[in-house]
Amino acid sequence: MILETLSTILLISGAFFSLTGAIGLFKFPDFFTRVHAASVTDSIATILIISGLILRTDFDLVAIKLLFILVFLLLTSPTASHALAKSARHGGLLTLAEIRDTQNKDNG
Amino acid sequence: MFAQHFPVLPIVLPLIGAPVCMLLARSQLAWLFATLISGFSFFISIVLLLTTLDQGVLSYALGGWEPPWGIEMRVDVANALVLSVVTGLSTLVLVYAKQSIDKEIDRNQHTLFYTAHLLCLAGLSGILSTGDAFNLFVFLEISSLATYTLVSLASDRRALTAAFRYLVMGTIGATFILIGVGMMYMKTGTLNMLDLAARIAEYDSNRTLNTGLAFILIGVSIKLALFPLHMWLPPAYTHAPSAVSAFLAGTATKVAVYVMVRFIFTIYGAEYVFHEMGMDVILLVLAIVAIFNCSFVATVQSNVKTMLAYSSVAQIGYMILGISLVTSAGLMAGLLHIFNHALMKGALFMAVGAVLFRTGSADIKAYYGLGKRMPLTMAAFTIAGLSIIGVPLTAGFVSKWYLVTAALEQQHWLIAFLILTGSLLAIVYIGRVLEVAYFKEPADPTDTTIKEAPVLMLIPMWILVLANIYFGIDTSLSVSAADAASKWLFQPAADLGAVR
Amino acid sequence: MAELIDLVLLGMLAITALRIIFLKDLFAVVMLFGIYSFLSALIFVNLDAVDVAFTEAAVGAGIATVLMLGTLALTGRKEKANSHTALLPLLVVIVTGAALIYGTLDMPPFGDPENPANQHVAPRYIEESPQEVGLPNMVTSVLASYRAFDTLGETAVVFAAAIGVLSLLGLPKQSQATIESGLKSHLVLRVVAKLIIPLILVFALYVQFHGDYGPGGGFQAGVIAAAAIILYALVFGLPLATQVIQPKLLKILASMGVLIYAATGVAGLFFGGNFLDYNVLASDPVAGQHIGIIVIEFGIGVTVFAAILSIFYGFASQAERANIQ
Amino acid sequence: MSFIVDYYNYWIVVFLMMAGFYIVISANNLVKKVVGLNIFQTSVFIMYISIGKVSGGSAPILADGITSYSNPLPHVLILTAIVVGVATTAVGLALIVRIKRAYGTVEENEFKDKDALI
Repeated sequence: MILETLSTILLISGAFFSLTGAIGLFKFPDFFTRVHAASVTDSIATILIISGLILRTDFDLVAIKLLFILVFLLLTSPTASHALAKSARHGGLLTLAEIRDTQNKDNG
Repeated sequence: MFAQHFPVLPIVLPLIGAPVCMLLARSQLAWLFATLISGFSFFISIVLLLTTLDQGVLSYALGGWEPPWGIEMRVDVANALVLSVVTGLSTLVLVYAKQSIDKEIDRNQHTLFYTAHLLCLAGLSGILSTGDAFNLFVFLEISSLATYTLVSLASDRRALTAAFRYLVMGTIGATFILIGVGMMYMKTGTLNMLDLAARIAEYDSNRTLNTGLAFILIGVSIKLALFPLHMWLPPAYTHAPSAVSAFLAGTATKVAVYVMVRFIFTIYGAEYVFHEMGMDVILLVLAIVAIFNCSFVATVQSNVKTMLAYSSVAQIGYMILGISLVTSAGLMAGLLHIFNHALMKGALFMAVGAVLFRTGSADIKAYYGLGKRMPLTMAAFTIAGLSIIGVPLTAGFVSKWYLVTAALEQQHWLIAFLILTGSLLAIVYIGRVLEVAYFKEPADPTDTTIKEAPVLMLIPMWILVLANIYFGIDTSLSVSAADAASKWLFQPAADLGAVR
Repeated sequence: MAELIDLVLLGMLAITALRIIFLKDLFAVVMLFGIYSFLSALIFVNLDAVDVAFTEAAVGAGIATVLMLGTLALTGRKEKANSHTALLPLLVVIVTGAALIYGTLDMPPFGDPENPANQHVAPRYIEESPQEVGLPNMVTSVLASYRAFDTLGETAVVFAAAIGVLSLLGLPKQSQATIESGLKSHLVLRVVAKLIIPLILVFALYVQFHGDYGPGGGFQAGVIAAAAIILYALVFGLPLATQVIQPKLLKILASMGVLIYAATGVAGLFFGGNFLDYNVLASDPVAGQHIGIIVIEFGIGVTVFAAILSIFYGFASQAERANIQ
Repeated sequence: MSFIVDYYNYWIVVFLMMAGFYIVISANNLVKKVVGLNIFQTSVFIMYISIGKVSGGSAPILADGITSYSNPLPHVLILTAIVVGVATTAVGLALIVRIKRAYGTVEENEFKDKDALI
C-alpha cells in the first residue's frame, strides 16, 4: 500500500516534469534554453517514471530490466543534450543574452 | 534421391549461389560459377516441365509443415513452362554477358553483377513456384531489388534516374500487392493460394475482396508495365547494360504476367474476376491501346534499345489480350506468347547489345551498313525481327496465329483485325532498322574496327534465333505445354483444391 | 482503454503525416519521419505486436532515419519550391483512398476474436507451436520454422540491398587514421561512447539468443550490433572504425550469414526431410527444431549486421569523400 | 455507432496510407519521395497488425494465466515487410546520392532538363 502510494507520487511527478519539459520546448525563446527544457524531460522525468514503475513490480527480473534501462538512460540522455549544446556552440550559435550584448555594442 | 526436392531447387540453387558468387573474388570464376548454377537450374526446370506434363501438379511442403500452416511450393504445367523460359534465358544471357559486361561495367563490379543476377533469378523462380501469396511478395522484392541494382550498374548516368524511377514505381506496385494480400487474408485467414481459392469461393461478392483484387491487379500491372503504367520500363531497358535488358525483357515482365494469371485464374477464379467484376473489358481495352500506342511510339524512336523497349510493352499487350478473351484458347495463346516473346526479345536485345559492343552506340545511325560488317548479328536481328512481326515459319507467327484464332472463335472480328494491324506497325519499326542496315552505306566506310561480334556473344544469340525457327515449325512441345497449362488454369478453382 | 490509446496515437500519426506533406525543410521532414516511425512502434506495442514494434523502432526509426540523414548531408536539406500543380496526384490519391474506404465496408470488425483471420490458420500456431516447436514466443516459432522460407527470402533481401548499395557507393578503403575525422573535441561523448558500446554489444547478444523466449531475434540483434559500430564510427571517425571491422570482412560475413541459413535448410535434405525441415536434425523433433532455429537466427543476425554496417560504410565513405573535396 | 467503433482504425490507416502515397507521387525532391514511400509502407504495416489484434488478448508469447493471444501471423509477415522496406530505402537513398553526384541536383524536374541537353 505504501509502495503503491509512493509509486503513484513518483509517476505523477514524472508526468508533470515531462509536461513542463514539453511546454518549455515550445515556449522558451532560443536554442539553449530549449535544450535545457528537453533535457528535463530526458533526465528527471524518466528517472521518476522508471523508479515509480520499479516500485510496482514484484522486484523480479522485470525490476532488474527496468534498472538497466534507467542506468542506460542516465548515461545517454545527459550526454546527448550535452553533445547537442556543444555542437551548437561550436557551430557559432549565440545565446539570447549574447545576441543582446552584441546588439548593444553595435548600437552604442 | 533428390528428385522429390526438385520443386524447390530452382530457387534454392541460385539463392545459395549468390553469396558464394560474392565470395569468389575473380570475375572469370564468378562468371563460370553463375553460368553453371543457372544451367543446372535450367536442367531441373526442364525435368519439372516434363514431370508435370506427365503427372500434373507437384507440391512441396517447406520445413515439412503441411499447407496452409507452412509454405508450399506448387509446380504445375503453367509455372514449369515459364520457369523453363526464365532459367533457360538466364543461362544464355550469362554466357553472353561475359564479354558484354566487360565493356559496359566497371571491372571491380563484375562479381556484384553476377551475384545480383543470381539473386534476380532466385527471386523470379520463387515468384513462379510458390503457392503462398505472401511468399510471392517476398520473392518479388528479392527480384526487384536485384533488378534495380542490375539496371543501375550501367555507366550511363541516365541509368541511375531510370533505376530510381523503376524503384519508386516498383515499390508502389509491391505495396499495392501487399495491401491486396492483406485484404484477402482479412477475409479468409489464410495465405496459401489453394486455400484462399477455396475460401474466396464461399463469398458471393464482397467489397473487401473486390478491393483486394483491384489493388493486386493494379500492383501487378505496374510490375508488368501494362499501359498506362509502363512509363518506368523504356528508360530502364534503354539505359541498363545490354545483358540486363536481354534478361529482363524476356523474363521480369513475363513473370508478372504469370502472377496476374495466377491471381485471376487460380485464386479468384475467372468467373468471379471477369463476370462479376467485368475486368475483362478493362484489360481488353488497355491491351489494345497498349499495342497501338506503344507500337506507334516505337516507330519514331531513334535509339534502337528504346524502340525495342516500347515494342516489349506492345507485346505485353498481346499477352493481356489473350488473357482477357476469357477462353481457354485465348489464355493458351497468351501463355504461348510469353514463351515465344522471350525467345525473340532475348535475341533482339542480344543483337543490339552486340552492335553496342562493337560500335559503342545504340542509335539507329550506328546501324548504317551494318549488314555487311556484322552479317551474323544482323541476320539474327532480322530473323528475330521477323518473328516479332509474325512472319510464318517463326515462333512469333505461331502465337499470333493462335491469338487470332482465339479471337475469331468468339466472333471478335474487330479484335482479330486489330491484332493483324498491330503487326503492320511492327513491320514499320523493325523495317526501319533493316533498311539502314542493308540498304544504306556506312557513315565511315574506312572504319575497320567494326567487325563481327565475338563468338561467345554469337552463340547464345543464335541459339535463340534457331529456337525461334524451330518453335515456328515444330510447335508440338510449346503448344502442347501451353495448352495443358491453360486447361489446367481454366479448371474452376474448387477442382484444383480437390487435387491435393 | 487500449482502443483509446490506439485512437490518440493514430491521431498523432495523422498530424505528423500532414505536417510532412507541407514541410519544405527536408531535415525536419526526416526527423518527423523518425517520430512517425516511433509512433507506429507504439501502436504496434498497443496492438500486442511487441516483436514488430522492436523491429520498427530499431530498423524503421533507427537505421532508415540515419541513412536518410546521411543522404541529406550529401544532397542538401532544402526542397525547392514546386511549380507544377499537384492536382493529378491529388485526384489519384482521392480515387485510391475512396477505393480503400469502399473496401473497408465489408471488413471484419476491428479486434473481434471471431474474425476469419483469427479463426483459420493462426489457432494452430497459438495452440500447437509451444509443443511442436517448443518455444514460448510464437512469433519466433512461425518466423523461424513454419514460415522459415519467407525469412530466408527476407535475409536474401537484406543481402540484395547490401549488394545494391555496395555497387552504387562502394566501400571505404581501409586507411590509416590520418584524416581528421570523428568528433575529436567532444570529450564527454568519447568517454560515454567507450562505456556504452560494449554494453550495446552485450545487449545485442542478449536479444539474439533471447528471441526464443521474448521479443527479439536475429534481425533486431543484427541491427543493434551494427548500431554499436555505427556509433563508434560517428564518434571516433570512419577510418578507425574500418580498422576495427574491415570492409572486406563485412562482404564475407554478409555472404556467410545467408549461407549458414541456407545450409541449415540443406542439412534437412540430407537427413531425409524437406528443405528447412528441422525435425530431422536431432533424434527428438523438438530438440531438432531448437537447433535449427538457433542456427538460422544466428545466420540472420550475421547477415543483417554485416549488411547494415556495409550500407552505412557506403554512405559514410561518400560523406568522407565529399568532406575532402 | 458500432459501425464507427468497428472501423475507425482502418479509416485512419487509409488516411495515413494516402498521405504517404500523395507524398510519393507529388514530391519533386527524391529524398522526400523516399520518405513518402516509407510512410506509405509503415501505414500498410499498421493495417496488417490491426488485422491480428484480438480485443482483450495479449502479446503472443506463452505465459501462465493468459488464455487469449493476439494472432502472431500478421506480426511475422510485417517483420519481413519492415526489413524489405528498409532494404528498398537503402538502395533508393544510395541511388539518390549517385544521382546528386552525376547531376548536381535531386529535384526530379531539373535532371530531366539536364538530360535533354545531351
